Amino acid sequence: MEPGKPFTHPYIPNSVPAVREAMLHAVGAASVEEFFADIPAALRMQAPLAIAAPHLSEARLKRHVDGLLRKNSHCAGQLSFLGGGCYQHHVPAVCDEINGRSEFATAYAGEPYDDHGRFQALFEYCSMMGALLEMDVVNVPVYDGMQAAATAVRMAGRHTGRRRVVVAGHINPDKLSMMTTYGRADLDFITAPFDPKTGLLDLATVTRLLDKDTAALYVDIPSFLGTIDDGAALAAAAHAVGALFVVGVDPVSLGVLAPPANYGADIVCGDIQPLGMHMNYGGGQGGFIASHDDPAIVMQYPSRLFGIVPTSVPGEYGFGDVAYSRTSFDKRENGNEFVGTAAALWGITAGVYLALMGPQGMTELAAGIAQRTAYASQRMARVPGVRVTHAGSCHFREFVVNFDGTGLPVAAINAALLQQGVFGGHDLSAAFPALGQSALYAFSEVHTQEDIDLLCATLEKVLNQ
Amino acid sequence: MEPGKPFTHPYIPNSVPAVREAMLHAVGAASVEEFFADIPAALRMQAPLAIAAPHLSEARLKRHVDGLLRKNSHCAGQLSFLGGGCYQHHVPAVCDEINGRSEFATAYAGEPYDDHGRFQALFEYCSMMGALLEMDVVNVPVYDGMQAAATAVRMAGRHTGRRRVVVAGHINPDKLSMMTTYGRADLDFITAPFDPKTGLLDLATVTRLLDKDTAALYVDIPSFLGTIDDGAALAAAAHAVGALFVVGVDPVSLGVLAPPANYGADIVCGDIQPLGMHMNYGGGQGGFIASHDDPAIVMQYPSRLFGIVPTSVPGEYGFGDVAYSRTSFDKRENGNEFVGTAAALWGITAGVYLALMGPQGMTELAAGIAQRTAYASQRMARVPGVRVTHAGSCHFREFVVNFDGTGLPVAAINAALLQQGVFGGHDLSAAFPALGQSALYAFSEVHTQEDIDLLCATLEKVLNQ
Amino acid sequence: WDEPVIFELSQPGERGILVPEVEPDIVRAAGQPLAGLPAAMLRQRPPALPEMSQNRVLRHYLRLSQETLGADLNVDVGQGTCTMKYNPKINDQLARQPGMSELHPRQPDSTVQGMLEVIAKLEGVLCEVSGMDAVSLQPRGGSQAIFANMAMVRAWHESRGDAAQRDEVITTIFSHPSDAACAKLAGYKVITLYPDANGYPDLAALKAAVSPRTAALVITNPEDTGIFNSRIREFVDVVHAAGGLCVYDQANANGLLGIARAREAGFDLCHFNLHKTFATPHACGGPAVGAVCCTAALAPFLPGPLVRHTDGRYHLVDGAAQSIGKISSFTGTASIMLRAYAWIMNLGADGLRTVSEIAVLNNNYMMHELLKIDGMAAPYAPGKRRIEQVRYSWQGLTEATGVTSEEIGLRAADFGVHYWTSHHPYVVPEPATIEPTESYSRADLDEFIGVMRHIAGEAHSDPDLVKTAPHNCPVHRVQGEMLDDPERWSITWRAYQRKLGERGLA
Amino acid sequence: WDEPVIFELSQPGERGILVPEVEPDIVRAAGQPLAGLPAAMLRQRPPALPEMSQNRVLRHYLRLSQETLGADLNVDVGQGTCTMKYNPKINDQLARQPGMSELHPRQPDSTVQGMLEVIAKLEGVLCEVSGMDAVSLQPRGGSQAIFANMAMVRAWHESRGDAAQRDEVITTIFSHPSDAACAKLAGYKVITLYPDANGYPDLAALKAAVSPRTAALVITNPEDTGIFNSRIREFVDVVHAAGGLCVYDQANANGLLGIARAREAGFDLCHFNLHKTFATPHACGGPAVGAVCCTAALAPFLPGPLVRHTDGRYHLVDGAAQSIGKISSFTGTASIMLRAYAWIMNLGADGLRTVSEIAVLNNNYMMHELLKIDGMAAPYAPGKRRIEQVRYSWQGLTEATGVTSEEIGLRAADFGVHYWTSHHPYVVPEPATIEPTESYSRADLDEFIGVMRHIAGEAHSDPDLVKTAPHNCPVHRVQGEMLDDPERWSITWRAYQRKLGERGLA
Repeated sequence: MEPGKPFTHPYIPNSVPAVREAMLHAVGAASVEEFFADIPAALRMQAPLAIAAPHLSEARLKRHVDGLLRKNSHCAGQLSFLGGGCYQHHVPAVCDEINGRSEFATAYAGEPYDDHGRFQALFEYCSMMGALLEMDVVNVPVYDGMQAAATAVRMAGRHTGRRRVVVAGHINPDKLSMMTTYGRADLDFITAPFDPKTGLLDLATVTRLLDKDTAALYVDIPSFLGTIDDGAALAAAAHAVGALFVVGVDPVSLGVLAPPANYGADIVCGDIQPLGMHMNYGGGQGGFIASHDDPAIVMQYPSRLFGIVPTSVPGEYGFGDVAYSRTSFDKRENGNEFVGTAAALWGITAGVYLALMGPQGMTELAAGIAQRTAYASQRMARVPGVRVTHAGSCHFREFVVNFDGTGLPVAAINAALLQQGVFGGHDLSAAFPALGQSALYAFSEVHTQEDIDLLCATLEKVLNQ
Repeated sequence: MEPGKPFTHPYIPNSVPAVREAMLHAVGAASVEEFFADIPAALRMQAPLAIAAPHLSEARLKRHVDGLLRKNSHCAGQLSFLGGGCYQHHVPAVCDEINGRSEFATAYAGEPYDDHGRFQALFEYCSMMGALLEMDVVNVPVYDGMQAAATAVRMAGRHTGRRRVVVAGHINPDKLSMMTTYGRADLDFITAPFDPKTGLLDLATVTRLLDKDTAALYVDIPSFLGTIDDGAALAAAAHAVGALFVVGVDPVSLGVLAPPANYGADIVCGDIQPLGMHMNYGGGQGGFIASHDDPAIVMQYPSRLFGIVPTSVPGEYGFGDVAYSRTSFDKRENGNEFVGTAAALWGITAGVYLALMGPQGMTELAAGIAQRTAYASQRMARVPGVRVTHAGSCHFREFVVNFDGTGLPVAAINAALLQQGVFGGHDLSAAFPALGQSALYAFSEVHTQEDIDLLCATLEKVLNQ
Repeated sequence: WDEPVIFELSQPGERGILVPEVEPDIVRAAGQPLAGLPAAMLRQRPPALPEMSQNRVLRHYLRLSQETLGADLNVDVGQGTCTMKYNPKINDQLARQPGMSELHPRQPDSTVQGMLEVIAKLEGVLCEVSGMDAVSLQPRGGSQAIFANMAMVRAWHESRGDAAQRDEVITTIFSHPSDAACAKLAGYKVITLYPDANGYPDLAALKAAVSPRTAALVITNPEDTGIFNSRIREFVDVVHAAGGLCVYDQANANGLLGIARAREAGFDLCHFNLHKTFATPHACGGPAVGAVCCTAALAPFLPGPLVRHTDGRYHLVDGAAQSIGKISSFTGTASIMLRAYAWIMNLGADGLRTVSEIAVLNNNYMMHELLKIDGMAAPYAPGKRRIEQVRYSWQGLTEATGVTSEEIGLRAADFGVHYWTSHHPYVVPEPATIEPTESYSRADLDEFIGVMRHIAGEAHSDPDLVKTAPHNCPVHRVQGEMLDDPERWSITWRAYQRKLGERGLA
Repeated sequence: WDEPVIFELSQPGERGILVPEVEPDIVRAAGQPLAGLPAAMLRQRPPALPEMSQNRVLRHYLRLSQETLGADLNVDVGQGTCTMKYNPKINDQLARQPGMSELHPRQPDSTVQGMLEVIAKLEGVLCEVSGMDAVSLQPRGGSQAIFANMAMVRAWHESRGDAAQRDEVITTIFSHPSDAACAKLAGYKVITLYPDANGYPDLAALKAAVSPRTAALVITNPEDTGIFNSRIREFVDVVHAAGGLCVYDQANANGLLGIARAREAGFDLCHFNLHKTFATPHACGGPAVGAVCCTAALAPFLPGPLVRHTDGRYHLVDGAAQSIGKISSFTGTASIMLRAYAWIMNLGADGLRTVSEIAVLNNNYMMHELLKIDGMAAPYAPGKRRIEQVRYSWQGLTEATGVTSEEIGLRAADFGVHYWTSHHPYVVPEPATIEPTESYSRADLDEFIGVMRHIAGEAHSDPDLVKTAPHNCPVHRVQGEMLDDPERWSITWRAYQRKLGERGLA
């Protein structure tokens, strides 16, 4: 700051020169320099920060940022079939209304008294997830579904005292990378390949990989490729060696698919982004972990768990942290993993979403997506040169489309689709070279029949060019 | 509704068939038909309403309406110089935040206890307008500035017991139409022409039109054409015949222009749209009326007036309706005019705006607009064929630009500008034929120098085509 | 919160927001742009507005919002006649997008085709709902729509040359005060009919009042009693026979969507409040839209501009030659029209009819339960069903306990619900007007009924508790007498400061 | 409000929102799309979610929001270490536009040039603020950033082949618990240093702890005491000399913007919490962003993807060959990055420095006034100024009155402010951590000081009043012992219902 040139800003009340001077006087300081007296000269910045000139007025700031955002095109303006871990759904206006409330947006770490509403809203979120998952324990959200998976297998490791984790080969490769980075100090990761014809795991192979040192079998159901394995068989295989069966699940699928608890999952995890969060270029993710109310498992959670309890007034409900001593907040490195600011507002929002949808809404939503997926699969298979890779398997929401028959790489096809205002499916050719030139196409209730038909017509058009 | 086909909707809880039946049973009715028993068959609709098929899901509804709105282009995406009663300003995010609060958006007619916050917010709005206007009495908003003007002259009529109203010829012609429709049962309207050279009223002419039957002289300062009359002289002329001097004012101008009370206005009115309201295709208007604390004038207001009062707890403030007996709510046709739902939320918003801006903000805003207006006037005058009509007079925010020298009608020029993404000034040729092919150009703090230069360059370009 | 008046929060020098800088070239070129004005036209001292940081402004208004009982926050069935229904958030979200909010009303028609389409289609729906032939959405509230109707009545009679003779408008005491007030404003003498013994507008009184001086009848049906006037067609016919027009105030239309219309009853004009029947937010009292609907015969008198659809494009055109002229700025409150359009398009014909059926079911359920409370009655038409609301009377309770309806209302505030008596004059003694609409569940209605029963019980057991209410609100009983005393009323903070200084108030 | 748990509001059949219909052609073509699955993979009964109308869902959550004390609503200086500052509404408004909210993270780079530009420029600012050479914004919170830093430390030592030998990380007790926890998670043994008599991390203890086994030092400065460690460079040099890396936890950076940086102190890695220093909303605890900053030497280890700017276009590229891999989904929490970018672009270099200057002024003013209260002390470094926060001790008050710091916190809630003691373990007896930031006016600070003074007075005059608090909150003292009892804890409503049935809870 230029000496003698005061900078008064709406966000900094006491930057008013007279106030600043009066406060300095009150504390007996000649200038703010005094407060920094402990910082040696060698550690001080020698020049002002070299950053871009600011837009001091809100009007110009808005114009600047709006100009940047106008350089983006987005899925509300284009037709998008991208998925692979982040999904376009209709976000109910009430979800936006609630997570936009000043109170929720700016609360943080208050007590169950001053922040009673925050505790209740998060407890209710956990409870509704529990209803969807048919499990008794659900945590306050972690960062995203990947973190949830990484923590879930660490929980299994602690619970079993074993190091080996067998991971299904058709999970998101990024998730495997993240789980490995996160867990490898204490866990060894082994991948179980999937059958390229069906897109499903081979039970015999999985069984072979499981052994008495195995802490967990980790599977996503539906898989990253949209296929749906036989959970009960996998659960039996895991349990046969004393390993936990950990399932990553798309919560939207649970309107039609069985909750993993019903086919034997011990820990269930996933991402709540589809439950009322805008995609936000990946900013809408949030992770959940769930289990039965087995104290030995509960004590492995690193996350906050909120419980409902009576208060000193009969009939009144209060809330609080369950088994706080598990956490790093309480025990530092001797707690489980760590806990910090993650994605609580998305938890509240997912609660709003589930309350709006109710049982009927979740059932209709999932059933409709399954129908659209099947319809799209049939339609796309009819486009010349295009093949649905695992056409013989059931899919939810996503399936792999192979373009080898067109002689064109996915990149070229997607570029051509983009020119027609369509975001084609996620290009799998780098991460899954065995699948050839393939892309992952995703569908949801935002897509009308007309949209799907338009996709196919556009594909035909660009492939004919 | 088809018999037997229940319609269950999220907005209608008791449309759930089982609940509906249970409630019918509780009140001893066989069907809802019983409740309509008093409506004779001849008055009943014989067929279902013939309206478009609905979009029952929120997702499809949003898509439908978004599609309609995409058919519009708007001033945040285009460069606009439109004014004439509705102005593009930066709307502070806090204004949107507050008027978007559920509590304010959905409150209505509660008492000063359950709706204490609403009363306080509106009292504060009135108080801040009072500070801006330097007047002690300001009403809860009426519909718009036109309504405020129409009521202001009716107040003058009641106060003086006279019928004649002399109206400046350079007000918005729509305003004159509205005032006449509204007032003509009890008032006669006479127009005072303005000097085509200066865009100002001629004092001698005005004086000649004022007589002992004149209730009010009504003038907009600044005028619809952006010019600024000598208020003190006009006030003296009106007062000389015992008429009230009623001034319509752009509240933004009061950062640099004197509050009309200071030059003798008895009643001041105007539109609060520029104080934090989005334009909303004209949906952001709201009217204010202000006066000194003269009980004889106060008793002429038809609107609600909120007052601050002590409560039964020492030091506590409460609020309530001042002199409620003035109103049609209390006295039906024997109250003043009428009162009803108008634009209260915009009043609260204008209060937020004034509180954010403060004295310094309002001064800087108005000074900057005056500077931009002067700069634009100089720049546009240099475009070949273009003339600034009242270049010799001072302007605030707006001025008249004449295109006679180009040989082109304004309509053609504006069409050409539109093709370049510019909304040209409001075409005055129909409403003010004496001004020739002229347009009213408006400027505000949203315009950068670059914008104004771009306007002039674009004008030159399209005039050369 | 014990939130001060905003001026008390001022700290000189603080800023709430910064204004864009003026570029040096502009400053240089502009010089002193207003130096040509008389000195008296320039502001001498900055306005005495509060000076606050943005954080403090926000906190102030957020706290005030929490001290406001919006319909979203409570079972808002106690503001009868107001039709407090659920205002879907999706409609607000749609209307707050720049494609709506950043439209200037003078934009070329070609750039607002979507907006004009919304207006045109909404007009079409209102034609169908009313059975009328033409609609203007220009009025910015129900009362302005009533005034527009009266101005059209006046213009109609002027066009026929008998305006001078027809100088009377007839209305009823249970119609909205604005019906009478607007007639007066348009230059008419107002004749007010009172109900007959059964609560209906008195047909005999109407026949006695009608004459060649009758310009129009302005009437609500059902009136604020909630009783449908079965003989409405006779009322209309009597007035038509005398050469008058009939204007239907449809503020109470929420029970009649798809069931009964203005057309079948023979009306010439009617109006709807979009913020009542069509679910736009009440917004503390506006912005709003009043829809004016009329027969083809009256259409030439509608205010301009009008939306027209030709050659696949929408256009705004001026009002017809006989138009009453402007009734408000531009085309009215467009953002409210968009919300109402969205609401209708979410419900469709089945939905609108269900709205009315359930609103009426809820009302009759509410009446059935409330009448079980000792001391409460529903005057007139005993045993009859009501349409969408009921005007009750606590006369019995007041006689037994001394507790008045107004006091019950202040006590109801302690339980977090609104409660409204009725417009003055209180024709029904100790009135209360309850309108449950379709938006509340049976559990919600039972909660409100429970509050009423509880307060009635308190009136018997501890009347002082009720008479000294509120006890659980942001503020306590105000010293209301100051509000009617010119020496002490204070309509702005500056007036308060002055009077405080002069007269040592408070 | 006395708002029930949401399941208690369920009414079978009610709907909160409708889902788009599936077109008949699709229904026909799809048939039973999941019929090929084993029966056990299909859901047998719908989830036991509440069934509610939209109005009731909204009302429920609005009421819960009003029962939550957001920073916007109070003088939120009592949550020390959390850096509760003003989160400008404009930034939320900008981030809630579809150009941000409707971006899919797998969109082609060409369609997200604006977003990538924001990320790249924000990275640039953080480089400048820290003096580091490279930044990743992928972590979704401060703790995840700390873990990323530890993973980079691990990868660095692995790349040099001495990972097996270097298995210890040194931190201090006044650093965030996640510093210790993340080191452990990455496989390290954690050595914790305690403060010396003056409150500084003990240099002698560090020297004793450092060895060839040292992988890294993880340290905060100023620590949660608010005392700046002048000898930080010596700490860094000692560790570097032993071959370890130095990681700077900059959660407490709010007093140092433009004043002191990680570079000058010699650190290899550091991180910032955008929701603290860069004013993004805390959001009840996320979403958030933790920024990882490092020197050029560490840059090859950053997680992917990375933003690159070539030929005037922005691109995402995979992490380098030595990258630690993914740390979270996609590129992280982009909408939070946009808010932080907007905040910085509104303030500029002068503004950021003023933020820190005023945050520090406010803190020293607060300390000056709070220390006038009998029973409150600021342990360590007597007479010294603090940077952005202070860890106080009420030990004196507790000894005199028996009232503990925790009880003071519950009583503070009655006055509508937050109050935080500190992380466990309580090294400072009866701790309280206050951080005023730059966002509060002198009047605000005085208000908070007044609350503290008032409660201290109550502790003397009426200790039971404080010890039984809260008295003025939505709920009363909970029966906390149930939360640690596996037989009775209930983490979901279904668990509660089951245990209620089995064990008759409550």
